[in-house]
Amino acid sequence: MSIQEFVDTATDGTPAPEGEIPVLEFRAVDTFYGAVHILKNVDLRIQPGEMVCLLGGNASGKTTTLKTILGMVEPAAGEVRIDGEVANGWTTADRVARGVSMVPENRRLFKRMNVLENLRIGAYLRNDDEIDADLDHIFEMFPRVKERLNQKAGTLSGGEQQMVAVGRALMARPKVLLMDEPSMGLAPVLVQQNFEIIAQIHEAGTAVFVVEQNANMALSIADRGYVLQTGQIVLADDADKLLANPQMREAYLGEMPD
Amino acid sequence: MRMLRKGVRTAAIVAAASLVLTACGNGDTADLTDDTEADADATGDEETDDPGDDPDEDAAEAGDLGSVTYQEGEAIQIRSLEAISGDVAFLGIPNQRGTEIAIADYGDVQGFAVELGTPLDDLCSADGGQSAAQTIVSDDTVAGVIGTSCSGAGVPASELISSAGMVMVSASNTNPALTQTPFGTEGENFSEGYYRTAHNDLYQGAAVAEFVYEELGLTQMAAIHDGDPYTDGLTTAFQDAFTELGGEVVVYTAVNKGDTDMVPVLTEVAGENPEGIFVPIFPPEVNRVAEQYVNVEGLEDVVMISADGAQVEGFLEIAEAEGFYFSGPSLQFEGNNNEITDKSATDFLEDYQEQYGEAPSAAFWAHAYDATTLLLQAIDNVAEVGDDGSLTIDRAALRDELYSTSFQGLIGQITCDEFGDCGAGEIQIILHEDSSVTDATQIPVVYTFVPSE
Amino acid sequence: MTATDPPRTQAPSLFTRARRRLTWVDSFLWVIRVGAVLLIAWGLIGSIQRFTAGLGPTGSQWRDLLVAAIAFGAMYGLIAIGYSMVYGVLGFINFAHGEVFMSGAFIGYFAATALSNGGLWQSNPIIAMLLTLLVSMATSTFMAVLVERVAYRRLRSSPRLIPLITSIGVSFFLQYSFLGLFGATVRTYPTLPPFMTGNIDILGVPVQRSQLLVIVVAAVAMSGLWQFVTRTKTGRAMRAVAEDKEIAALMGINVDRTIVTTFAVGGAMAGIAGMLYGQLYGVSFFMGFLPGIKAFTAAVLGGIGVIPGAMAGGVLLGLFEGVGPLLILGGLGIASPSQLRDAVAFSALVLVLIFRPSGLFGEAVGAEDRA
Amino acid sequence: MSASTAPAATIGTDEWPGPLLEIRDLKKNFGGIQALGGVDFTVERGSIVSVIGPNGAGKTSFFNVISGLFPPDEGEIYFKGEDIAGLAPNQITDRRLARTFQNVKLFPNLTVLENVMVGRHCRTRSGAWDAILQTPRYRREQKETEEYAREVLSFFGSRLAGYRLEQPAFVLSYANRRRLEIARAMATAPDLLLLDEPTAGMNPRETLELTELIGRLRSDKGFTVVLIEHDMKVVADVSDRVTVFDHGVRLAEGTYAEVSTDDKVIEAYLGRPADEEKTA
Amino acid sequence: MATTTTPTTSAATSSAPAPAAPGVDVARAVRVGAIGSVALAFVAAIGMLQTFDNRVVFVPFLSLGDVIFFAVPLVTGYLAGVVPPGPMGGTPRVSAARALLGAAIAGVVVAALPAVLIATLRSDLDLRRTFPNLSPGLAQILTLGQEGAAGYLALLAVCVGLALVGGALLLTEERMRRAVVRGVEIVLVLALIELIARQFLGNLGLGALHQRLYVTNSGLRWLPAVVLFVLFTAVSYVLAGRRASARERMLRTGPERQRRSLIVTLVLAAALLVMPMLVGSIVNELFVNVGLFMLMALGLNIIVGYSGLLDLGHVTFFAVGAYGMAVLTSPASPGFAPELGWWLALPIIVAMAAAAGIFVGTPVIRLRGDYLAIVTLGFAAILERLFISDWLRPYFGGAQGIRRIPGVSVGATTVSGTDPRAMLYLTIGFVLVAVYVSWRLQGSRIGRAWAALREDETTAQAMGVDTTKAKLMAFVAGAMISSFAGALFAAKVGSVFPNSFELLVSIVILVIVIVGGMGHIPGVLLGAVVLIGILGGPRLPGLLQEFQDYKMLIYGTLLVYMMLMKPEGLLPSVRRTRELHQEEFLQDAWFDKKGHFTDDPDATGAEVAVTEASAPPIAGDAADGTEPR
Repeated sequence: MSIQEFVDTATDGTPAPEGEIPVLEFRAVDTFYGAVHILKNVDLRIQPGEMVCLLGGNASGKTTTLKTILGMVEPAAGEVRIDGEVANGWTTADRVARGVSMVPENRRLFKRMNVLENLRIGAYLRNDDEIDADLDHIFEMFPRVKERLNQKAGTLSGGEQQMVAVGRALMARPKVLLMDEPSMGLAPVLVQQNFEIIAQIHEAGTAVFVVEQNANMALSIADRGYVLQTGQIVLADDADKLLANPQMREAYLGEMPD
Repeated sequence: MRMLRKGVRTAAIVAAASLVLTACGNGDTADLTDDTEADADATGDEETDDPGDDPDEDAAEAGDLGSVTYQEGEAIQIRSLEAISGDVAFLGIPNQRGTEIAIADYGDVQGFAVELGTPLDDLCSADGGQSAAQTIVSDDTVAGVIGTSCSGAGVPASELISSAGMVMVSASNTNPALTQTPFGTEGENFSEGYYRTAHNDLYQGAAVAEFVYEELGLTQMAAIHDGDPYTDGLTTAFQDAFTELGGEVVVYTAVNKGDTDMVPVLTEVAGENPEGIFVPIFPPEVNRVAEQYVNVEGLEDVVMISADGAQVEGFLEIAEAEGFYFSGPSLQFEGNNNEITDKSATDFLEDYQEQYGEAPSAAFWAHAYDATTLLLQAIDNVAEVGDDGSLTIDRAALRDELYSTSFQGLIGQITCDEFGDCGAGEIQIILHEDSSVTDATQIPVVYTFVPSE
Repeated sequence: MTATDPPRTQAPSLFTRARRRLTWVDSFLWVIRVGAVLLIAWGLIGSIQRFTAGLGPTGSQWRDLLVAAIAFGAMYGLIAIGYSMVYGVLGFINFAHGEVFMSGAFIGYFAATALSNGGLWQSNPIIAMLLTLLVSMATSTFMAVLVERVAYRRLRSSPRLIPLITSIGVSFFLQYSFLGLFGATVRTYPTLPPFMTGNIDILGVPVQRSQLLVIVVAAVAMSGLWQFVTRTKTGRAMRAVAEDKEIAALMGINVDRTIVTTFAVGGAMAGIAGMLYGQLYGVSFFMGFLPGIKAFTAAVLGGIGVIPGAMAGGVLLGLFEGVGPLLILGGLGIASPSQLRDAVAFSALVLVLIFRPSGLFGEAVGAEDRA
Repeated sequence: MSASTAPAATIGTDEWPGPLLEIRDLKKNFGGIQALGGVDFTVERGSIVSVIGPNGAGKTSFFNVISGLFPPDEGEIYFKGEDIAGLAPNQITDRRLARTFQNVKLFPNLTVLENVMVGRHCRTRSGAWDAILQTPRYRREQKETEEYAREVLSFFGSRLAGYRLEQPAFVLSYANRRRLEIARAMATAPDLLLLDEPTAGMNPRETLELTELIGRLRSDKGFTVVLIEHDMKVVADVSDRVTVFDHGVRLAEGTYAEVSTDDKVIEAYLGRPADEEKTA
Repeated sequence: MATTTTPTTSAATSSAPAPAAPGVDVARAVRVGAIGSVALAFVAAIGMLQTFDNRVVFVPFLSLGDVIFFAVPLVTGYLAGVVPPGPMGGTPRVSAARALLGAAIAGVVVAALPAVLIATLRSDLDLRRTFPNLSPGLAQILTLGQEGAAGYLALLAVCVGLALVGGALLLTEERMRRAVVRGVEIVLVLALIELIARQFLGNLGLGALHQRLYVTNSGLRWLPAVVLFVLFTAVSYVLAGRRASARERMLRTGPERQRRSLIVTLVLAAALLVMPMLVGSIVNELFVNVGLFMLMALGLNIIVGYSGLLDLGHVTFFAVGAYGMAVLTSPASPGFAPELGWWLALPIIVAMAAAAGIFVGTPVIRLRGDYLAIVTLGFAAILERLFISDWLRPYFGGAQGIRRIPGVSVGATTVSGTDPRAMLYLTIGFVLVAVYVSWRLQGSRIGRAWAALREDETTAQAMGVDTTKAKLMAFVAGAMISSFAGALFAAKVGSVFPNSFELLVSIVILVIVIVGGMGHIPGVLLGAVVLIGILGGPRLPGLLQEFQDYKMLIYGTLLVYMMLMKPEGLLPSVRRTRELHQEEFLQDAWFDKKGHFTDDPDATGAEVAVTEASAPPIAGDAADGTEPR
């Protein structure tokens, strides 16, 4: 299958369930760094409660996609829609307020703050009374976090840091949670734990958008997947179909065609 | 190399010739008739081979320094070289303005206008003075220079200007090295053609010492300078003279320019229980000393003596300055008239206020005024109008004339001695008792010191 | 471990280990450390001897000196906060902060003069001084924010030398603009009202009221700031931005606005210091230069980026340069010790950094991180 | 050092008969938190050893202490029989022990060639005067350095060749950066190479390529390699021995087959038996 | 911004088409006008217009004050119509309506604040206690001498008229515009340097030409000024077409570049040899000062530019050189006066400077960047205080400095400041030595170690670079080169005073290095020429002595402008350009790659690198050695 064929299948990939507004949507998005064209006519859609993964190698445009979602990069063309509204021109804060939240690669906690402060800052834009209730909810989900509340985040172990990072993102009460490379540089046991957490969040009804290089793991728990290559969506399908796709297996699952 | 130099010299001669020719054509140019001056650079090369500038050389004979000629319609060029930027601008700017007013008052010299050109900045430093002086000596149309403000800049500047055959008159260099030592010999930085209307530090140091020891009867003194060569020289001179008289300087210490917290240094002083403090430093540091010394235990009743640097409105107007003595050249200019321009000090100050919107920020404006009239008068005396209507000033003659000029100026009698000290040398001590009197000339004199010959 | 014990050398003694790590650089530093301690001790002994012999300042004179030094240091501390906060957030030395301080003092002077001419300064000094303080704070805040907007915002991602040089440029520009606009004269605030002058007894110790004012105002400002940074949401946002701008933005924090707030708060502190300083020592276009450098030194001394460190560094620096010259250098018998106050201040800085390379309150290496 | 059981003359040389690297009871705390709690570790010349363990188990600290970035609090590190604990990193590199970093640390604004030439620093000796006076030694070394750098880079085939040599390092792709970092470490002509997560962030194909390259490091260049790795496929493919770390101590050691079936290892690190992982 | 979707295959190189010329941007015109208005009022209020009103530059009608006054509306008018470049670059053409109408609006706005100023000056309000430069004469200048309402009209006419000229300039071709600006610049400078031109032309035997062009002790005659302007504009216009863009030159390598640089070197060498003969003593003096700062800047360049150690106290080494020379050679040195010859003393003071480098360098070795900066600054402050102190007066003369320092004996003659030409030859000699040493060191093993150190200290050390030694080497080399400057300075001035070694000197040296082009020898040299030669040093006048009062103001403005617009400096090194323009460079790399390499589909690196350029990744895992030691 040629790249163009990939593209063709991608554009009319999975139709949206009728009547539901996607929490996050890209419509023909193009982005540039200077004169370099990074994302090329990208369409994406994440429905409420859905778990979608975006796969791609280095320099395929994954990070740019995330930055475009968060408003750190403005698309030169096309629309980014959050919860049905056109979000072009919104600040990152606006987007977080509308329900986009991210767990960054490598966790990146505020190491000089304690765990509680890290969690609270996740709810920075919220002014409601339910913050404490949500904190309790996080403690329920990660009992070990509660034990470490007054510890500086930098002193936690890798697994604990991951929990705090997810908790911090959840404190914003996101409609869609973005996960940037949740398996990058992590021990197998942590990767596993991570994906369990993701699945848990997904089951709780939050839409999750996982950006991954590790296609196996991501596809095993996702509903749908997109494959990005040099800035273009070359494949878009249900997760199990992607897993079965021979080109996919060759290019992204590390299986050599011999 | 020799070929090159020869080429340059040829070029210079051609240039001189063409200058003369053009001059005849339109009568609009400066002309240098003396061949040694045809090319300042070429001659400079030879004349300045010995930068040590042997000070023992006898006064130059007329004619061997060249001359400067102005064509009809041209202006006589003199230059101002003062500290007009940076932290010492308060000293240099009144000097420059004094010069400007003097030029305006003096009017034409034998029908020729006098032009000051772009005021140059000595930057109150040796390197700045040297570079600026280099600009002056490069312009062979310059007849004389008023400057510098700072003695440090004066050292290299006087050397350069002297070796270029020009003259300079300073209004506020007081360092002895520039003119003479206490023993009546040449100072180590003496140069021919350097004059000053300012007093010599040594006199002032001696004056304060005498006043303190003999009039006030104090024997235990403290001295504070601020790292400026001027104040440092003055306190040293004071210390020497005071010790000689039999007193003792129990603390000799210093602050830095820019210091605001004077409690540490005053505590240091208080620790030695002096009866008086000689603090000849400038504003704003002297303001801080005045404000803070009363609060330092043990200094409530000391006698405070400052010097000319502090005799400015900004200091005199503060309440804490009351009770200060000030030493300095006589500033009782009231009634003094510059006999050449027939201008009184009062008129001068009015003019100054009118023109520049403020009172002079330092005490040497009158010195600058007199320095300028001194120079212009000397030029007037030696300049000769030629047949073609041009004006020629012989540089050597100008030097000699300056050594022998004498007149009544704003600061008193101006008479230059063989080392270039032209000022009166009279030092007065005044007592400031009323902070509403901010004009130093109105403050009563309590002591007058006349250097004995 | 492998089955057959391989041949190996004997474990070196602790001493050998220590000596190996000890390069000649360390030796050099140790010489400096020991030398400095010896010199200081010698100076102290000299001073004590002089004191017991009844020479030099009396006990009460020493005490007054100490109080004055603390008051002066408190002002350094207030200025240092601005350096420290900006460094914490943007990672560069904002050289123009001294001029932010100067502008507050300067415009405060005009306000005070106007109030004095209007009579309020005399009739109701407390309100007049508060108004002046507000003007100073507002000016410095405005200046700090303006400078950030015009000069620094576009340099966020530049290597840190670039904003540093920019700040030097801004510093020159502000200094000489003030010179051009307002002239070189040193201007003096209207005199303090009578109840602010003279001494007051604190626990039996007479303290100058003006110095007490400085110390109290600094303490209040400092604790207010501390509450602000640790307790409020904005304060938390500032710390988050200081640590990681990208992630802070992900939390919904408006990074630009937070940085502006940081500059504003630093500016306000400098404004307070400016008004106090101007009131006591007068104002001039050049007044920001030296206090600026000293305050920066104080910030480094305390551990740059750490707010309480800035205040402590300021007070310490005030003490070093206020008391140090007379106490140590005087004791060593060095001529004109007061002239060397800056040398003492900077030597203290060098020594502190030789002993503690990250400043007094700076984070020790590795304390936050573990593998 | 007098009481050694081996001839003293061989200490620190290639003749040293014992293990290349031997570590005993290594301890390191950071601000009261224990990063290494008494590690014993031995590497024989010519072997490839993998260090695995959960994040925060102390693997990187272990490398940092060995390579001298931090001095150990306690314990001994013998490299070719010589105790190198407490030496500065450059002294350790001098003794032919080189490393790469977990989050690639190149000199981004230097060209690819220059990056590698920096690696030759410790193998050359000419000083400032040589450079100023252009002594023959200087010129010879200058030439050698460049040639050596090119040779090292040629080890990576076409990846870091041709026009790439003159490109600044920051334009390289992620995989190429990792390659360049290895090349730079190779340029120091080490006996022992420490690779910290050499395949992190690489795609499967690149990982495969690098796995093969690590093998060639031993077979072609004769390096002994210790690597930290999370990719169990790489670990299984290249390592002679595997050491598992957890909480700053050694949890297990052995061949991959041995440790991957160890219950403690599965619990702390793998999460499930290794063969399951492969098919997941 | 225009939007297009581009064909996917060649997408990487596509750029957006130029947008259509936009209409009159009133908001921009008003905004730019307001800035211009503030600028004009500011320039007036700080006294620039009045100070320069006496300085006639174009005889008989234009003073320097007028030029500055007129420049503001002119530039404002020009900027009012400019269309800001879109995110993809490219400056679109501007319609005549936009340019002229915008300019007119801006011109009116510019006049606003000055008009208020005039009104205030004419009123009875006494502002001079607050603003000393607001004198009655200022109103005269702003109103062009007109009384009453005519004054305001005159101001308006000037502002609008000149703004329109500026706007019209916008409509011309860019190459032409640049040429015109260049022409104006050159003529203006020529008008300001009458005395220098007099000397120079005199030396060339062209005194008559001087008479034709200039009025002695004044400025250019107006007719020659016009002729020269046309001439220089034409020349710049022609040359502009031939000059390869800076970018191309930067990227060009290989023999062509080498040949070019050889030619440039030869021409420069010839110029260096002949120039001091011709230019006259003022320029010679100027260049001696420039040379001294070149030496200091070359020294600092090794420390900051090559090794990345932020040294804010570089004046230390200059001071050691100067005081060392003073003590060793002057008979008037108070404590110790061996009265050595200059050449004999030179190696001693170079060794002393090296020792000072080690002394300053050692304590800061373990400190991180900015701590290092403040400590070096502290050392400089300590040294300055020690030199001025009463304590060390028996050795260094305290406030009185050390005088009577003899010059440099060269053969039978003695070279000192009184002979700037000889001094210049001597200085050039030392600068050449310093340049050679810097150049050789940069490409050497130690140079590579410095580069590595600058990039990443920890990694450099892990790669076997002895960072302690490398840092000390940098300090020592920098100190030694700078001590030449001190030695020459002492001999030139003949005396040393502590205030020549103030902190500002350090800052100015740093500024030279950065404005010139950090890590790049020609850049550093150019930086010294521009800053010291044209503007002047901390206590030294420059070419434009007229601007002495405003020197620091101009310095500050220039610095901010440079850092915002051209942070890599005037003549940057390739490496520094890469560093500061990673994004642009990546685009090149991308293009480069297209032609060369197709094997590796995802090895572009562009995304990764761009991401890093905009936000360097924070060290991911803990304790991996990213922390300073």
